[in-house]
Amino acid sequence: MTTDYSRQEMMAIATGREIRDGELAIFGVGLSMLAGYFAQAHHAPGVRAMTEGGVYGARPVGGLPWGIECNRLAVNAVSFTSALDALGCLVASGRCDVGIIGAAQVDRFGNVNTTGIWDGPIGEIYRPPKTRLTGAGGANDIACGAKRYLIMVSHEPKRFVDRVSYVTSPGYLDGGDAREQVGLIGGGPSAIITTLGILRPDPQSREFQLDAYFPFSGAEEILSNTGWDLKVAADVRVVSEPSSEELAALRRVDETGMLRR
Amino acid sequence: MTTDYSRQEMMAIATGREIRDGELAIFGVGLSMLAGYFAQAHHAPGVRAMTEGGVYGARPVGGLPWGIECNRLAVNAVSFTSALDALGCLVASGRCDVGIIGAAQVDRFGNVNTTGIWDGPIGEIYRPPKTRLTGAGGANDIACGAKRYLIMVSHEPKRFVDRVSYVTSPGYLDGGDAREQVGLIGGGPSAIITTLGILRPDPQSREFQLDAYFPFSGAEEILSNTGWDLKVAADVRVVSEPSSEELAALRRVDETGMLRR
Amino acid sequence: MPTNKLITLAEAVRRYTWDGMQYASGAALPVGSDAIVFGRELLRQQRRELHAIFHANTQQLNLLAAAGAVTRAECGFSGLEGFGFANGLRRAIEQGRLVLEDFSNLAMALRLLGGALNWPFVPATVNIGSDLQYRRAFEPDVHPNPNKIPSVTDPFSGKQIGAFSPLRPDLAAIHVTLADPEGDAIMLGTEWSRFELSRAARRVVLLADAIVDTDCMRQYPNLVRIPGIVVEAVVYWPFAAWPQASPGMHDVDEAHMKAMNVALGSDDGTAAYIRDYVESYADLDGYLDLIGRETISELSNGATAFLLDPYRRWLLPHAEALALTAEAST
Amino acid sequence: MPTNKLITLAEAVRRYTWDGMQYASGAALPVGSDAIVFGRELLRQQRRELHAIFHANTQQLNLLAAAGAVTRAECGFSGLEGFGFANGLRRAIEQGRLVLEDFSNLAMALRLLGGALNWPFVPATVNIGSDLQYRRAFEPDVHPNPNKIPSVTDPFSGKQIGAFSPLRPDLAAIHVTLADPEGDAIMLGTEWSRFELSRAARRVVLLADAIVDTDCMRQYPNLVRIPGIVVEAVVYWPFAAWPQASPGMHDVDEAHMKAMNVALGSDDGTAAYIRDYVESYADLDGYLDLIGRETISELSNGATAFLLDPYRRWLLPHAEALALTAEAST
Repeated sequence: MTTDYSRQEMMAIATGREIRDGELAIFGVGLSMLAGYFAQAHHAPGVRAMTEGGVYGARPVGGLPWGIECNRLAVNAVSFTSALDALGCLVASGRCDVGIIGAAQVDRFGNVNTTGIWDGPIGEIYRPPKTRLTGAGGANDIACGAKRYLIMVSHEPKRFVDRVSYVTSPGYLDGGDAREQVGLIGGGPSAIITTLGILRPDPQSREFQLDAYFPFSGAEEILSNTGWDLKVAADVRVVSEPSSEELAALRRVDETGMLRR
Repeated sequence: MTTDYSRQEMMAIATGREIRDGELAIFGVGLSMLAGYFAQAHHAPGVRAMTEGGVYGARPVGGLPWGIECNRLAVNAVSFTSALDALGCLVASGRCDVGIIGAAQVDRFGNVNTTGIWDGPIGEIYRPPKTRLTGAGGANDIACGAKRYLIMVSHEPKRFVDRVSYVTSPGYLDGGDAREQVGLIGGGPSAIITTLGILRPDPQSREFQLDAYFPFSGAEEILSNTGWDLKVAADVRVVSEPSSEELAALRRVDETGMLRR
Repeated sequence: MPTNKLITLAEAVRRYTWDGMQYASGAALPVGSDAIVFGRELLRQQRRELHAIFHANTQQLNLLAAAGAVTRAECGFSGLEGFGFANGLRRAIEQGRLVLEDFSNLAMALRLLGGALNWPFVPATVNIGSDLQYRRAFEPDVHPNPNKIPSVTDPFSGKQIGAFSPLRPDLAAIHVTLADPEGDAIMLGTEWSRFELSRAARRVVLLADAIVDTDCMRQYPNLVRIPGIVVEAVVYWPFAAWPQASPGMHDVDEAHMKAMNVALGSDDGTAAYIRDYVESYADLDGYLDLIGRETISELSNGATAFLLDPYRRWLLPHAEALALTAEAST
Repeated sequence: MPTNKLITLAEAVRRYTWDGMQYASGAALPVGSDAIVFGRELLRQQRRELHAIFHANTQQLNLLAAAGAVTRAECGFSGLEGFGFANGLRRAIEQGRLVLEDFSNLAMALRLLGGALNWPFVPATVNIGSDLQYRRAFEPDVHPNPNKIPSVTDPFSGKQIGAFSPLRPDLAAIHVTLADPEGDAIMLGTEWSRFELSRAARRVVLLADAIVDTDCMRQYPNLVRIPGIVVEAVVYWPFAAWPQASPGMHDVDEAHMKAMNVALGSDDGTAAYIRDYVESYADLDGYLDLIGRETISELSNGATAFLLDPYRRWLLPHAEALALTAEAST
């Protein structure tokens, strides 16, 4: 046991623990890639990782890639195809087991906004956001098609809102069977993993509730950092601390120390 | 001038004359390829030739290819892609200028049958043909999408029928604007080039009529070898004989003498 | 983590095929790359009632049809290109033993693309207006048939086009030139629709002319159009496409192409062909003996052999590829 | 018959672009292969009111947006990946100078595929149910918007999915690693959507890091994913993707990526950037001087340089590529 780890590292390790050996997985750049390659380095050596550009079999070299077409990934890939292949044939098709996406805002049904921040609701007439963000990228495709996906997000009140102002990547939409109603193939978000704990959806209502908190946090801190009346699971538990093997594996992947800043 | 040429050679040269320099053209195996590469060798050096397998920039070597994936074509291609690319992106899209297809049966509206020969009409219930042929291949895609296409066929009564029993590749269907009505993108067959002459469609009715006969044939021979009441164009003409340059070019392409058998 | 997916041909057929399945191969052309030897093994193991999905007919489908192993088939081209009509297939159709559903070559590629993308339908701007749309062999009593290529309304223009049904075959046996033990594969020559098929099929088995070290794939990742993550198993089998050609590896065996098609033109000939060229060999080396070492040498020295040159340094020797196969099978 | 399609960058922009056109590039990723120098030349020739089609944002779109040359844009990802938000693009959007229509990355690839195939619409199983479907920046007063990704009924199941509008941009400027004078091209690294774009665009101009002899293409025809028959012109321009990376050729210029994005974060910075990095060079050699010969050497010696090794023997020397360009321009 060690207590010498950052909140970001706990989040990455908790995310990585959700990934099982042998799964077909899609990672984006940054935190998502760190969590994914941590899982591969630690407990899921047979994870079949790809990027949305159709980069297969690569492991980052020389530091965290700047992007999915970065030479740090191109250097040891076994196959390069295309976005249509990776996001279409392997993700939107429903074939990919697990994806990891980030969020600027997330709401009680796991809907994600990465498009923009408006001063209040957008209203009936679409208008430019006060702060423009990065848009959907491949996250919408992962959210629509992957068998399940994980949302990684820093736990702050401004990010955890009752209803996102713009649904960039669909979670459970209005809850219940709303996803199925619009015809989405994928299973939806299976967990929101934050800097404070883990939220999981109620199987019926699909509303996210507090499933577990980290050793350094607690239900109270989490509730006060969540912008809706977050329910706490009856069997809420504490997540086990990173093992020294886990931390060592993560830090080999995070060689530039991005998660310790 | 020379008279030492076969009917098949005249047909191939007449077909090749329809192809203009710089055109994007698709050739099948056999006669179609001979006619196309003759055009390239003679008057259309800049013809951009492809096969339906996505073989680009190749010229046959060592004899007529056995198929479009034959090594006789693979040997000097500059690009190999796929059927989806060649038949889809370049032909069905409406981008290809000209294609050449063959026919077992062709009718007055230029519809082609290469699927089977039945003993009479098929009837309401589909049943196996008496003689099964090669099916549509890429010919239907060329017939649907190419800006125009040429039909090469041996001029015999059993092949020139009032109505083909099975429309494998659409000509002008029932004539008039029937093609446009079903939503086809390509322009339809611009000529039927036979061992006896050339038929072209009437611009309104789209019924094929005799446009020209070869030096060794005549309207009478053609009419008696056509299974419908073929109209003769008012300005029916005789096709000029192959020039010695044409014949030389064709025979360089047809190095195994397929057309002289 | 490297996985060795090499298994024997017999094991691949045992493990991944069953009577009545939708079996795809022939994502190639009648003269080119096809996993023909997989079809021979299907006959050796007496698989029946296959529903064959072949983008274009090949000598494999011709043989399976002649042998009576296929009862339903879908393909775009049913001949043998320069080698004429496919006698085995045509006889099976004419005699009503095999029902062939006709599409065009583009239609088959699009249906595989639709399967790969898991679309409910694929827009069709070809095959419409012809009897490919109106006649449905699998539902012969409905004419004009509205179910094979039904109409769909374009929501932008309000106009109608057609809709193809996507294909999701149970298994695809795909011929590739080079594969590594993890299933990363390089095809030389046109892909035809092998890329789309490798994503559309529920399972993929590769038949590779040669096994290479994975360093070859790292040198040429853009050539690896089939990555191992979509591949179940790899079978090492030189001349798997014989008598057809494998660009870069060997030319078409013209004499055998013709003789095989003549044989498949009769029941007796088919029986003799199966006896002599399907059941007669015990293993890969026996198969190569059957083709003839001299023929192999001649066909391998064709004009396209230069296409293989860049990869020769990574080719695993015959014995090593066999040893890896044995290792993975234990 | 070999055709020399090499022309100068200035000539390519003069000949194939105009104010108000639909201009596509960026069929690449924010860190990778993009024809960024083509965007610089668009600014040098003062093109305006562009409708930009970028699969993903790149520093090219970031620059064009900051400079006010783009009034409408469609893309799937509008950031710079590890380099953060795209300051030029975001400011233009926030200030209402540029209207951005949002799609996902797959949607953009599919819309290009639909354009390539000339389909009236493309089936959409992504982007449905989210505000990507319901909010349409080009038609802001209709909500929920039924025209951006309208519903279409699957004729097989009767269920509804979405429909994307295909893209047919007037021009695509596509970055490739290697091209021959006829326009046959090899890309190293992910294609992203450059294959689809090369078929969807009405005209294609290639920006090639290096020019190779056509024998290179004959050795590696499976790598030539863009054949010359779909290409209008070829521009020889090493480091055309700078400061982004070109796998095999050079790494990303991290310092310039950051400095450029900082500059595009303000009007003054943008003006200075245009003065210093857009208008300051007279020709290719001046451009390379601007990047800095030492920087070029460092970036070229990256870990992926081995990916270029198989093709080095066919690379035409700098002077020869320039001479061919001059020859074709006369």
